[in-house]
Amino acid sequence: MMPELGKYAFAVLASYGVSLGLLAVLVLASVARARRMRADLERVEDRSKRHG
Amino acid sequence: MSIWEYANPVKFIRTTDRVLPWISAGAAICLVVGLVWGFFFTPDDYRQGSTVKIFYIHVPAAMMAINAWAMMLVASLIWIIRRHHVSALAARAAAPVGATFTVIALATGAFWGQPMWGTWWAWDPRLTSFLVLFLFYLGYMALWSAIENDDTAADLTSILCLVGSVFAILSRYAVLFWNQGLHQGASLSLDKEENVADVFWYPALVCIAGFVLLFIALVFLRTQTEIRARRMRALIARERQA
Amino acid sequence: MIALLIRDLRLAVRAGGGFGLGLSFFLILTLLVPFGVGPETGLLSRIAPGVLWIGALLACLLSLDRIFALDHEDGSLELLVTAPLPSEGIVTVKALAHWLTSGLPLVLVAPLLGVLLSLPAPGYLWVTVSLAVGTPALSVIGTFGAALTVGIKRGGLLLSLLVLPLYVPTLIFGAEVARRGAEGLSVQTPLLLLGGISAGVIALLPFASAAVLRINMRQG
Amino acid sequence: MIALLIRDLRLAVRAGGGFGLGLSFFLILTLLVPFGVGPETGLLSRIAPGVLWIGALLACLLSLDRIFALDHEDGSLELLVTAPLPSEGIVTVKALAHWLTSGLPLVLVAPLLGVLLSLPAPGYLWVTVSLAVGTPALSVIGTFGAALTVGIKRGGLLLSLLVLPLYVPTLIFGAEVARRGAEGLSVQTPLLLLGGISAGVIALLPFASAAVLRINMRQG
Amino acid sequence: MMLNVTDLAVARGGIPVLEGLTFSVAPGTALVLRGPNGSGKTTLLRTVAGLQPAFAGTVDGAGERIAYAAHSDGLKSMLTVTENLTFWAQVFGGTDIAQALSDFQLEPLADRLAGNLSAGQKRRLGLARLVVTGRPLWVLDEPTVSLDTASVALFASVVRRHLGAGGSALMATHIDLGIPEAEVLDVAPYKASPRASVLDEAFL
Amino acid sequence: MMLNVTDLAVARGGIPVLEGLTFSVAPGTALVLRGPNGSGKTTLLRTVAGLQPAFAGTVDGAGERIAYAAHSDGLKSMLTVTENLTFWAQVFGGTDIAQALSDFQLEPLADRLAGNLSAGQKRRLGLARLVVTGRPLWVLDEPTVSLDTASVALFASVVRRHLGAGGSALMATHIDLGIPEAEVLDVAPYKASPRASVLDEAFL
Ligand code: HEM
Ligand SMILES: Nc1ncnc2c1ncn2[C@@H]1O[C@H](COP(=O)(O)OP(=O)(O)OP(=O)(O)O)[C@@H](O)[C@H]1O
Ligand SMILES: Nc1ncnc2c1ncn2[C@@H]1O[C@H](COP(=O)(O)OP(=O)(O)OP(=O)(O)O)[C@@H](O)[C@H]1O
Ligand SMILES: [Mg+2]
Ligand SMILES: [Mg+2]
Repeated sequence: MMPELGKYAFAVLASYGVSLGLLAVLVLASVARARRMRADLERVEDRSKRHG
Repeated sequence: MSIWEYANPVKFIRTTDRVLPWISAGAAICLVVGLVWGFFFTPDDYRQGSTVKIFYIHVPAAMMAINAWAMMLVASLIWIIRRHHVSALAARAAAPVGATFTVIALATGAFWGQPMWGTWWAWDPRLTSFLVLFLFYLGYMALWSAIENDDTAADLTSILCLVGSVFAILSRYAVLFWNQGLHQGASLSLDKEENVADVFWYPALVCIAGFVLLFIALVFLRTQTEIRARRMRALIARERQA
Repeated sequence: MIALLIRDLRLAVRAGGGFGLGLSFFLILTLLVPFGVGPETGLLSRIAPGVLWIGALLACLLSLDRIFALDHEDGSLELLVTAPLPSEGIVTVKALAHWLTSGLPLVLVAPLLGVLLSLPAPGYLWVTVSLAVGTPALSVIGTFGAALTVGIKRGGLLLSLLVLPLYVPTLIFGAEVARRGAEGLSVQTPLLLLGGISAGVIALLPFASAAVLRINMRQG
Repeated sequence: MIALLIRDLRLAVRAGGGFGLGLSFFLILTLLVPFGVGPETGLLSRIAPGVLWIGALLACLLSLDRIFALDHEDGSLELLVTAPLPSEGIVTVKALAHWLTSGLPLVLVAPLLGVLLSLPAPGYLWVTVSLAVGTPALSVIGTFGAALTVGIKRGGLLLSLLVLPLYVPTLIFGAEVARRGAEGLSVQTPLLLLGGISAGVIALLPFASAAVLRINMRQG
Repeated sequence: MMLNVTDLAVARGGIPVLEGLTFSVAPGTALVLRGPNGSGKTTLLRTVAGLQPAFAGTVDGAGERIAYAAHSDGLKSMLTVTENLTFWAQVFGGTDIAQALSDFQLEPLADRLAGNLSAGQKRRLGLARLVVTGRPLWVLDEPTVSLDTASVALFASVVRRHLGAGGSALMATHIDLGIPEAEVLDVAPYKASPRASVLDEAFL
Repeated sequence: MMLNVTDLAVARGGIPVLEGLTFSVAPGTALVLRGPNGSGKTTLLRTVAGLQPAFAGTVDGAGERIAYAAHSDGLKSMLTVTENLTFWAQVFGGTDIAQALSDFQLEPLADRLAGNLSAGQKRRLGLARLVVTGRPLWVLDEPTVSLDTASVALFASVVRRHLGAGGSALMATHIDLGIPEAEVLDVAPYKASPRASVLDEAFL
């Protein structure tokens, strides 16, 4: 399954690893913050509707 | 029906909500297909061996790192000229994405350079200007987060983006000049005619498409978040005032 | 005391608090060096340990004026010294907060920047070790300097001037450890001396800093 | 306008005004370099032009936050922008005052420090010339950065982060002139480019700085 | 020339704090703003002085006619009293600081560094700046903070002379300024009802 | 325990400004210092608070018993109202800030950044700090600057409660604090006659 990377295995795997890792962090952070903001906003909206 | 309608936050959120799933799915499919294809099903290059696989991440990331800044520049100009809030927030939302792409391009470049040039890093003009670009991203984001007033921050960062773009181009030429005739040899780049044969090029194209879509999806999502954050600040402020 | 530490850390990470800026400065300085001296790898790798040390020192230096000046400007330093905290405690906590927000990040990121300057392979370990041992001394000495200049508006540059000579021994031994390490030589002697300086400075200097702070607060 | 220039110069030379501090910083940095990289003359003389340029740049950088921050803190900046002075005039005078108090002294003293770093003989002229042509650009760009960060407390480090990337072209061409000059090569092209950058920056950037200053003053 | 404020709304941090303000200040008259802490007096004065944009409504006859004095005095502690005043005189095109010095009895302190003055002395110096600007419309934020009774009287007499010479003044204060002929405007009734700005509306 | 000040002389920049001061403040009482601008009230209070040495004479019963509030409020603009107060509470070993918040009606502002308060609101927060210190002797320099009438009354009632609980207060002011039962000391008669300091004598 795994392709033969030869003596460059580290370079290739590290590149893929680091890049995908960074992308994953970026995506997850964006999604998490979006979720949180959505929820927070809803809460605040509810509150402000009830009060005003 | 003008494009400026999307400058309305509500309209923007509604529209992007509708298209986001599609764009995200497209980004995911392109990235998976492109990377799997590139990683598992392409031959090694006769000169670079398996390192050519780094190409599929390195090039799209590098391209999008530059394009993200260009997009921020356009968005900043729109804010300065037409004062559409969504545009300023989109520029803000794009910065961390662009910065991450820059880091990815730098990191993959470094990993690639190790076997190819025998060094992680060389002061090659292209690499150097990328590092400078990264600094611009850092400064831009730092300025956004240092200023409280939203409109002031938008104004200042737009001007910074404008001035910064001019200086980024200047730096690019300065760096080219600086490292000319001093440091040859080590640099190596794939000669398109010869090496980027179709076997390498097709998966790369798919990956590029994936990165473009990913960028769009992330910017849409993050802009939505910024809009909501802004709205929340306005609501809380109004509550306090009452 | 803990309250003071927590407040300082919290202020540092708040927007505009300056956390991470020392780091960026370090990065930028490292980037500037090749622009100044030219891009030859051989030359760069020879000066790399020294550049990293000088860079860390300057990044530390630039954040010193935040230690007391902000508290002085808004009047809270006056209130702090009339509070039931010993001044020795105040200066120690301030130095610790400074190290946590400025020194520690530098130690962690230095090896990465070594890459940019083609630091020779054995150098990574020793640059990190020497910075880890040396930066606490920089923070403590810097706190002393900050206490000396606390009444002076925007005394940042004066502060640099006072502190730099005091930094010389730390710099010499620290850079020596890093340089020898990078060249694969024995680092034992300079490392011991560096450790000695750090230990001595941490044990004794806070008393001087506290005295200086009290004097500065006492004047009209 | 003249009144503002005179006031700023007078403030700079008063005790604690910071005149001469940039200079001392420059001196100390130059002194530290041999401690950091080791004392070999050959190595030092090779990196001398670059070190002098980087030192000048940092010394300039460190005094930037005085340009507007002091006036902002004591409230006189607010009064200045409501006074009958155009903001373009204010930022230009501020940049000029900064150059006269920070840039010019560096230009004059750089050859002296060259001695400490065993700068090769032809280098003296070209280090001086390149600094004379380049430091005005540093002051003008720095004023832009200072105007950007004027509302931010102790924004010194943020200021550095914003300004340093903008300094890259000036530094590259300036150091290139100095280095080529020191090696006896032709300096015409980089010198022309350096001059071009200085001229362009001086002609255009004050408008951006003025806009930024007005925006910063406008906020509540 | 009158200062005319029409249907003005002013905002702080994007949120309106006062709205529906309409008033005018004719030459020779003074208007005193009153209102509890946080009611928006400072915000209003900054808007009139042009330091921040109006949220809605208009301000006419301000601009270049205004001399503004804020909560802080804008003094250079490393310059002497004379040097501070001379600087502002030059910026505003005047030259004579003798009048200003004598108005606020600053002659004995003329060669003192501004940083070595007491709180009230600093304030007197800050007020003396108004005289050297030669501008007709004074916009003052709590001008008598830290002043003793004698200095407040001094201040009142200078304002009266200014009004007599056809000048006008708009002042916010919590304490009695000793200028009974000044009209008083309580800003409390103009508290803005919670609502969004035009700009923020899209976000609300 | 009483605050006893005996034959005190205080100096600014090496020059005595007040001398021959003798007074005491018993638990449950307040003393208000009055005097024209520049007469030396701030200098006296700083000396009593131990921030500068006495030029001559003695101050007894001060030291660790004092909570001092200066012209500036000592607030961190990047911390919220609650965070500011909590910090001081922890430093002084107390923990309860609820009382202080309600004393100065700061609850509605509790989560606001201190930097976003108006001048008077900042001052209220600065005064609330006194309550959380739990110290018996309050030394206050112009505490009611920028406060509106309602807030001055609030302040007066807090001081009264503090006195009622056996605390004491020493305050400098130019305006009426609304605490008629406080004794008043005019410092003007104690103006120091020009003379050299012991230290400077050798140079004269
Ligand atoms: C940290 C180091 C590096 C950085 C920052 C960097 C940056 C870039 C940039 C900006 C591009 C242009 C993308 C575009 O606009 O099309 C690029 C393309 C490319 N890079 Fe790198 N690079 C680095 C290291 C390397 C190394 C070590 C190699 C291979 C030995 C390499 C091979 C390539 C190739 C083959 C391309 C595509 C060229 C083309 O399409 O014309 N890069 N890189
Ligand atoms: N940056 C800010 N963001 C949000 N609200 C703010 C900001 N600055 C001030 N405020 C609020 O705006 C209101 C108006 O403040 P302003 O300073 O104009 O009041 P003021 O009438 O001058 O009060 P004072 O008499 O205490 O000086 C206050 O309630 C204050 O809390
Ligand atoms: N650093 C200094 N050097 C010399 N004299 C000074 C210095 N600082 C203040 N003074 C003078 O000392 C005197 C006392 O000042 P102080 O601040 O104690 O007065 P104060 O009674 O608090 O006045 P105010 O009511 O205006 O606050 C003043 O005349 C002042 O000019
Ligand atoms: Mg106010
Ligand atoms: Mg006083």
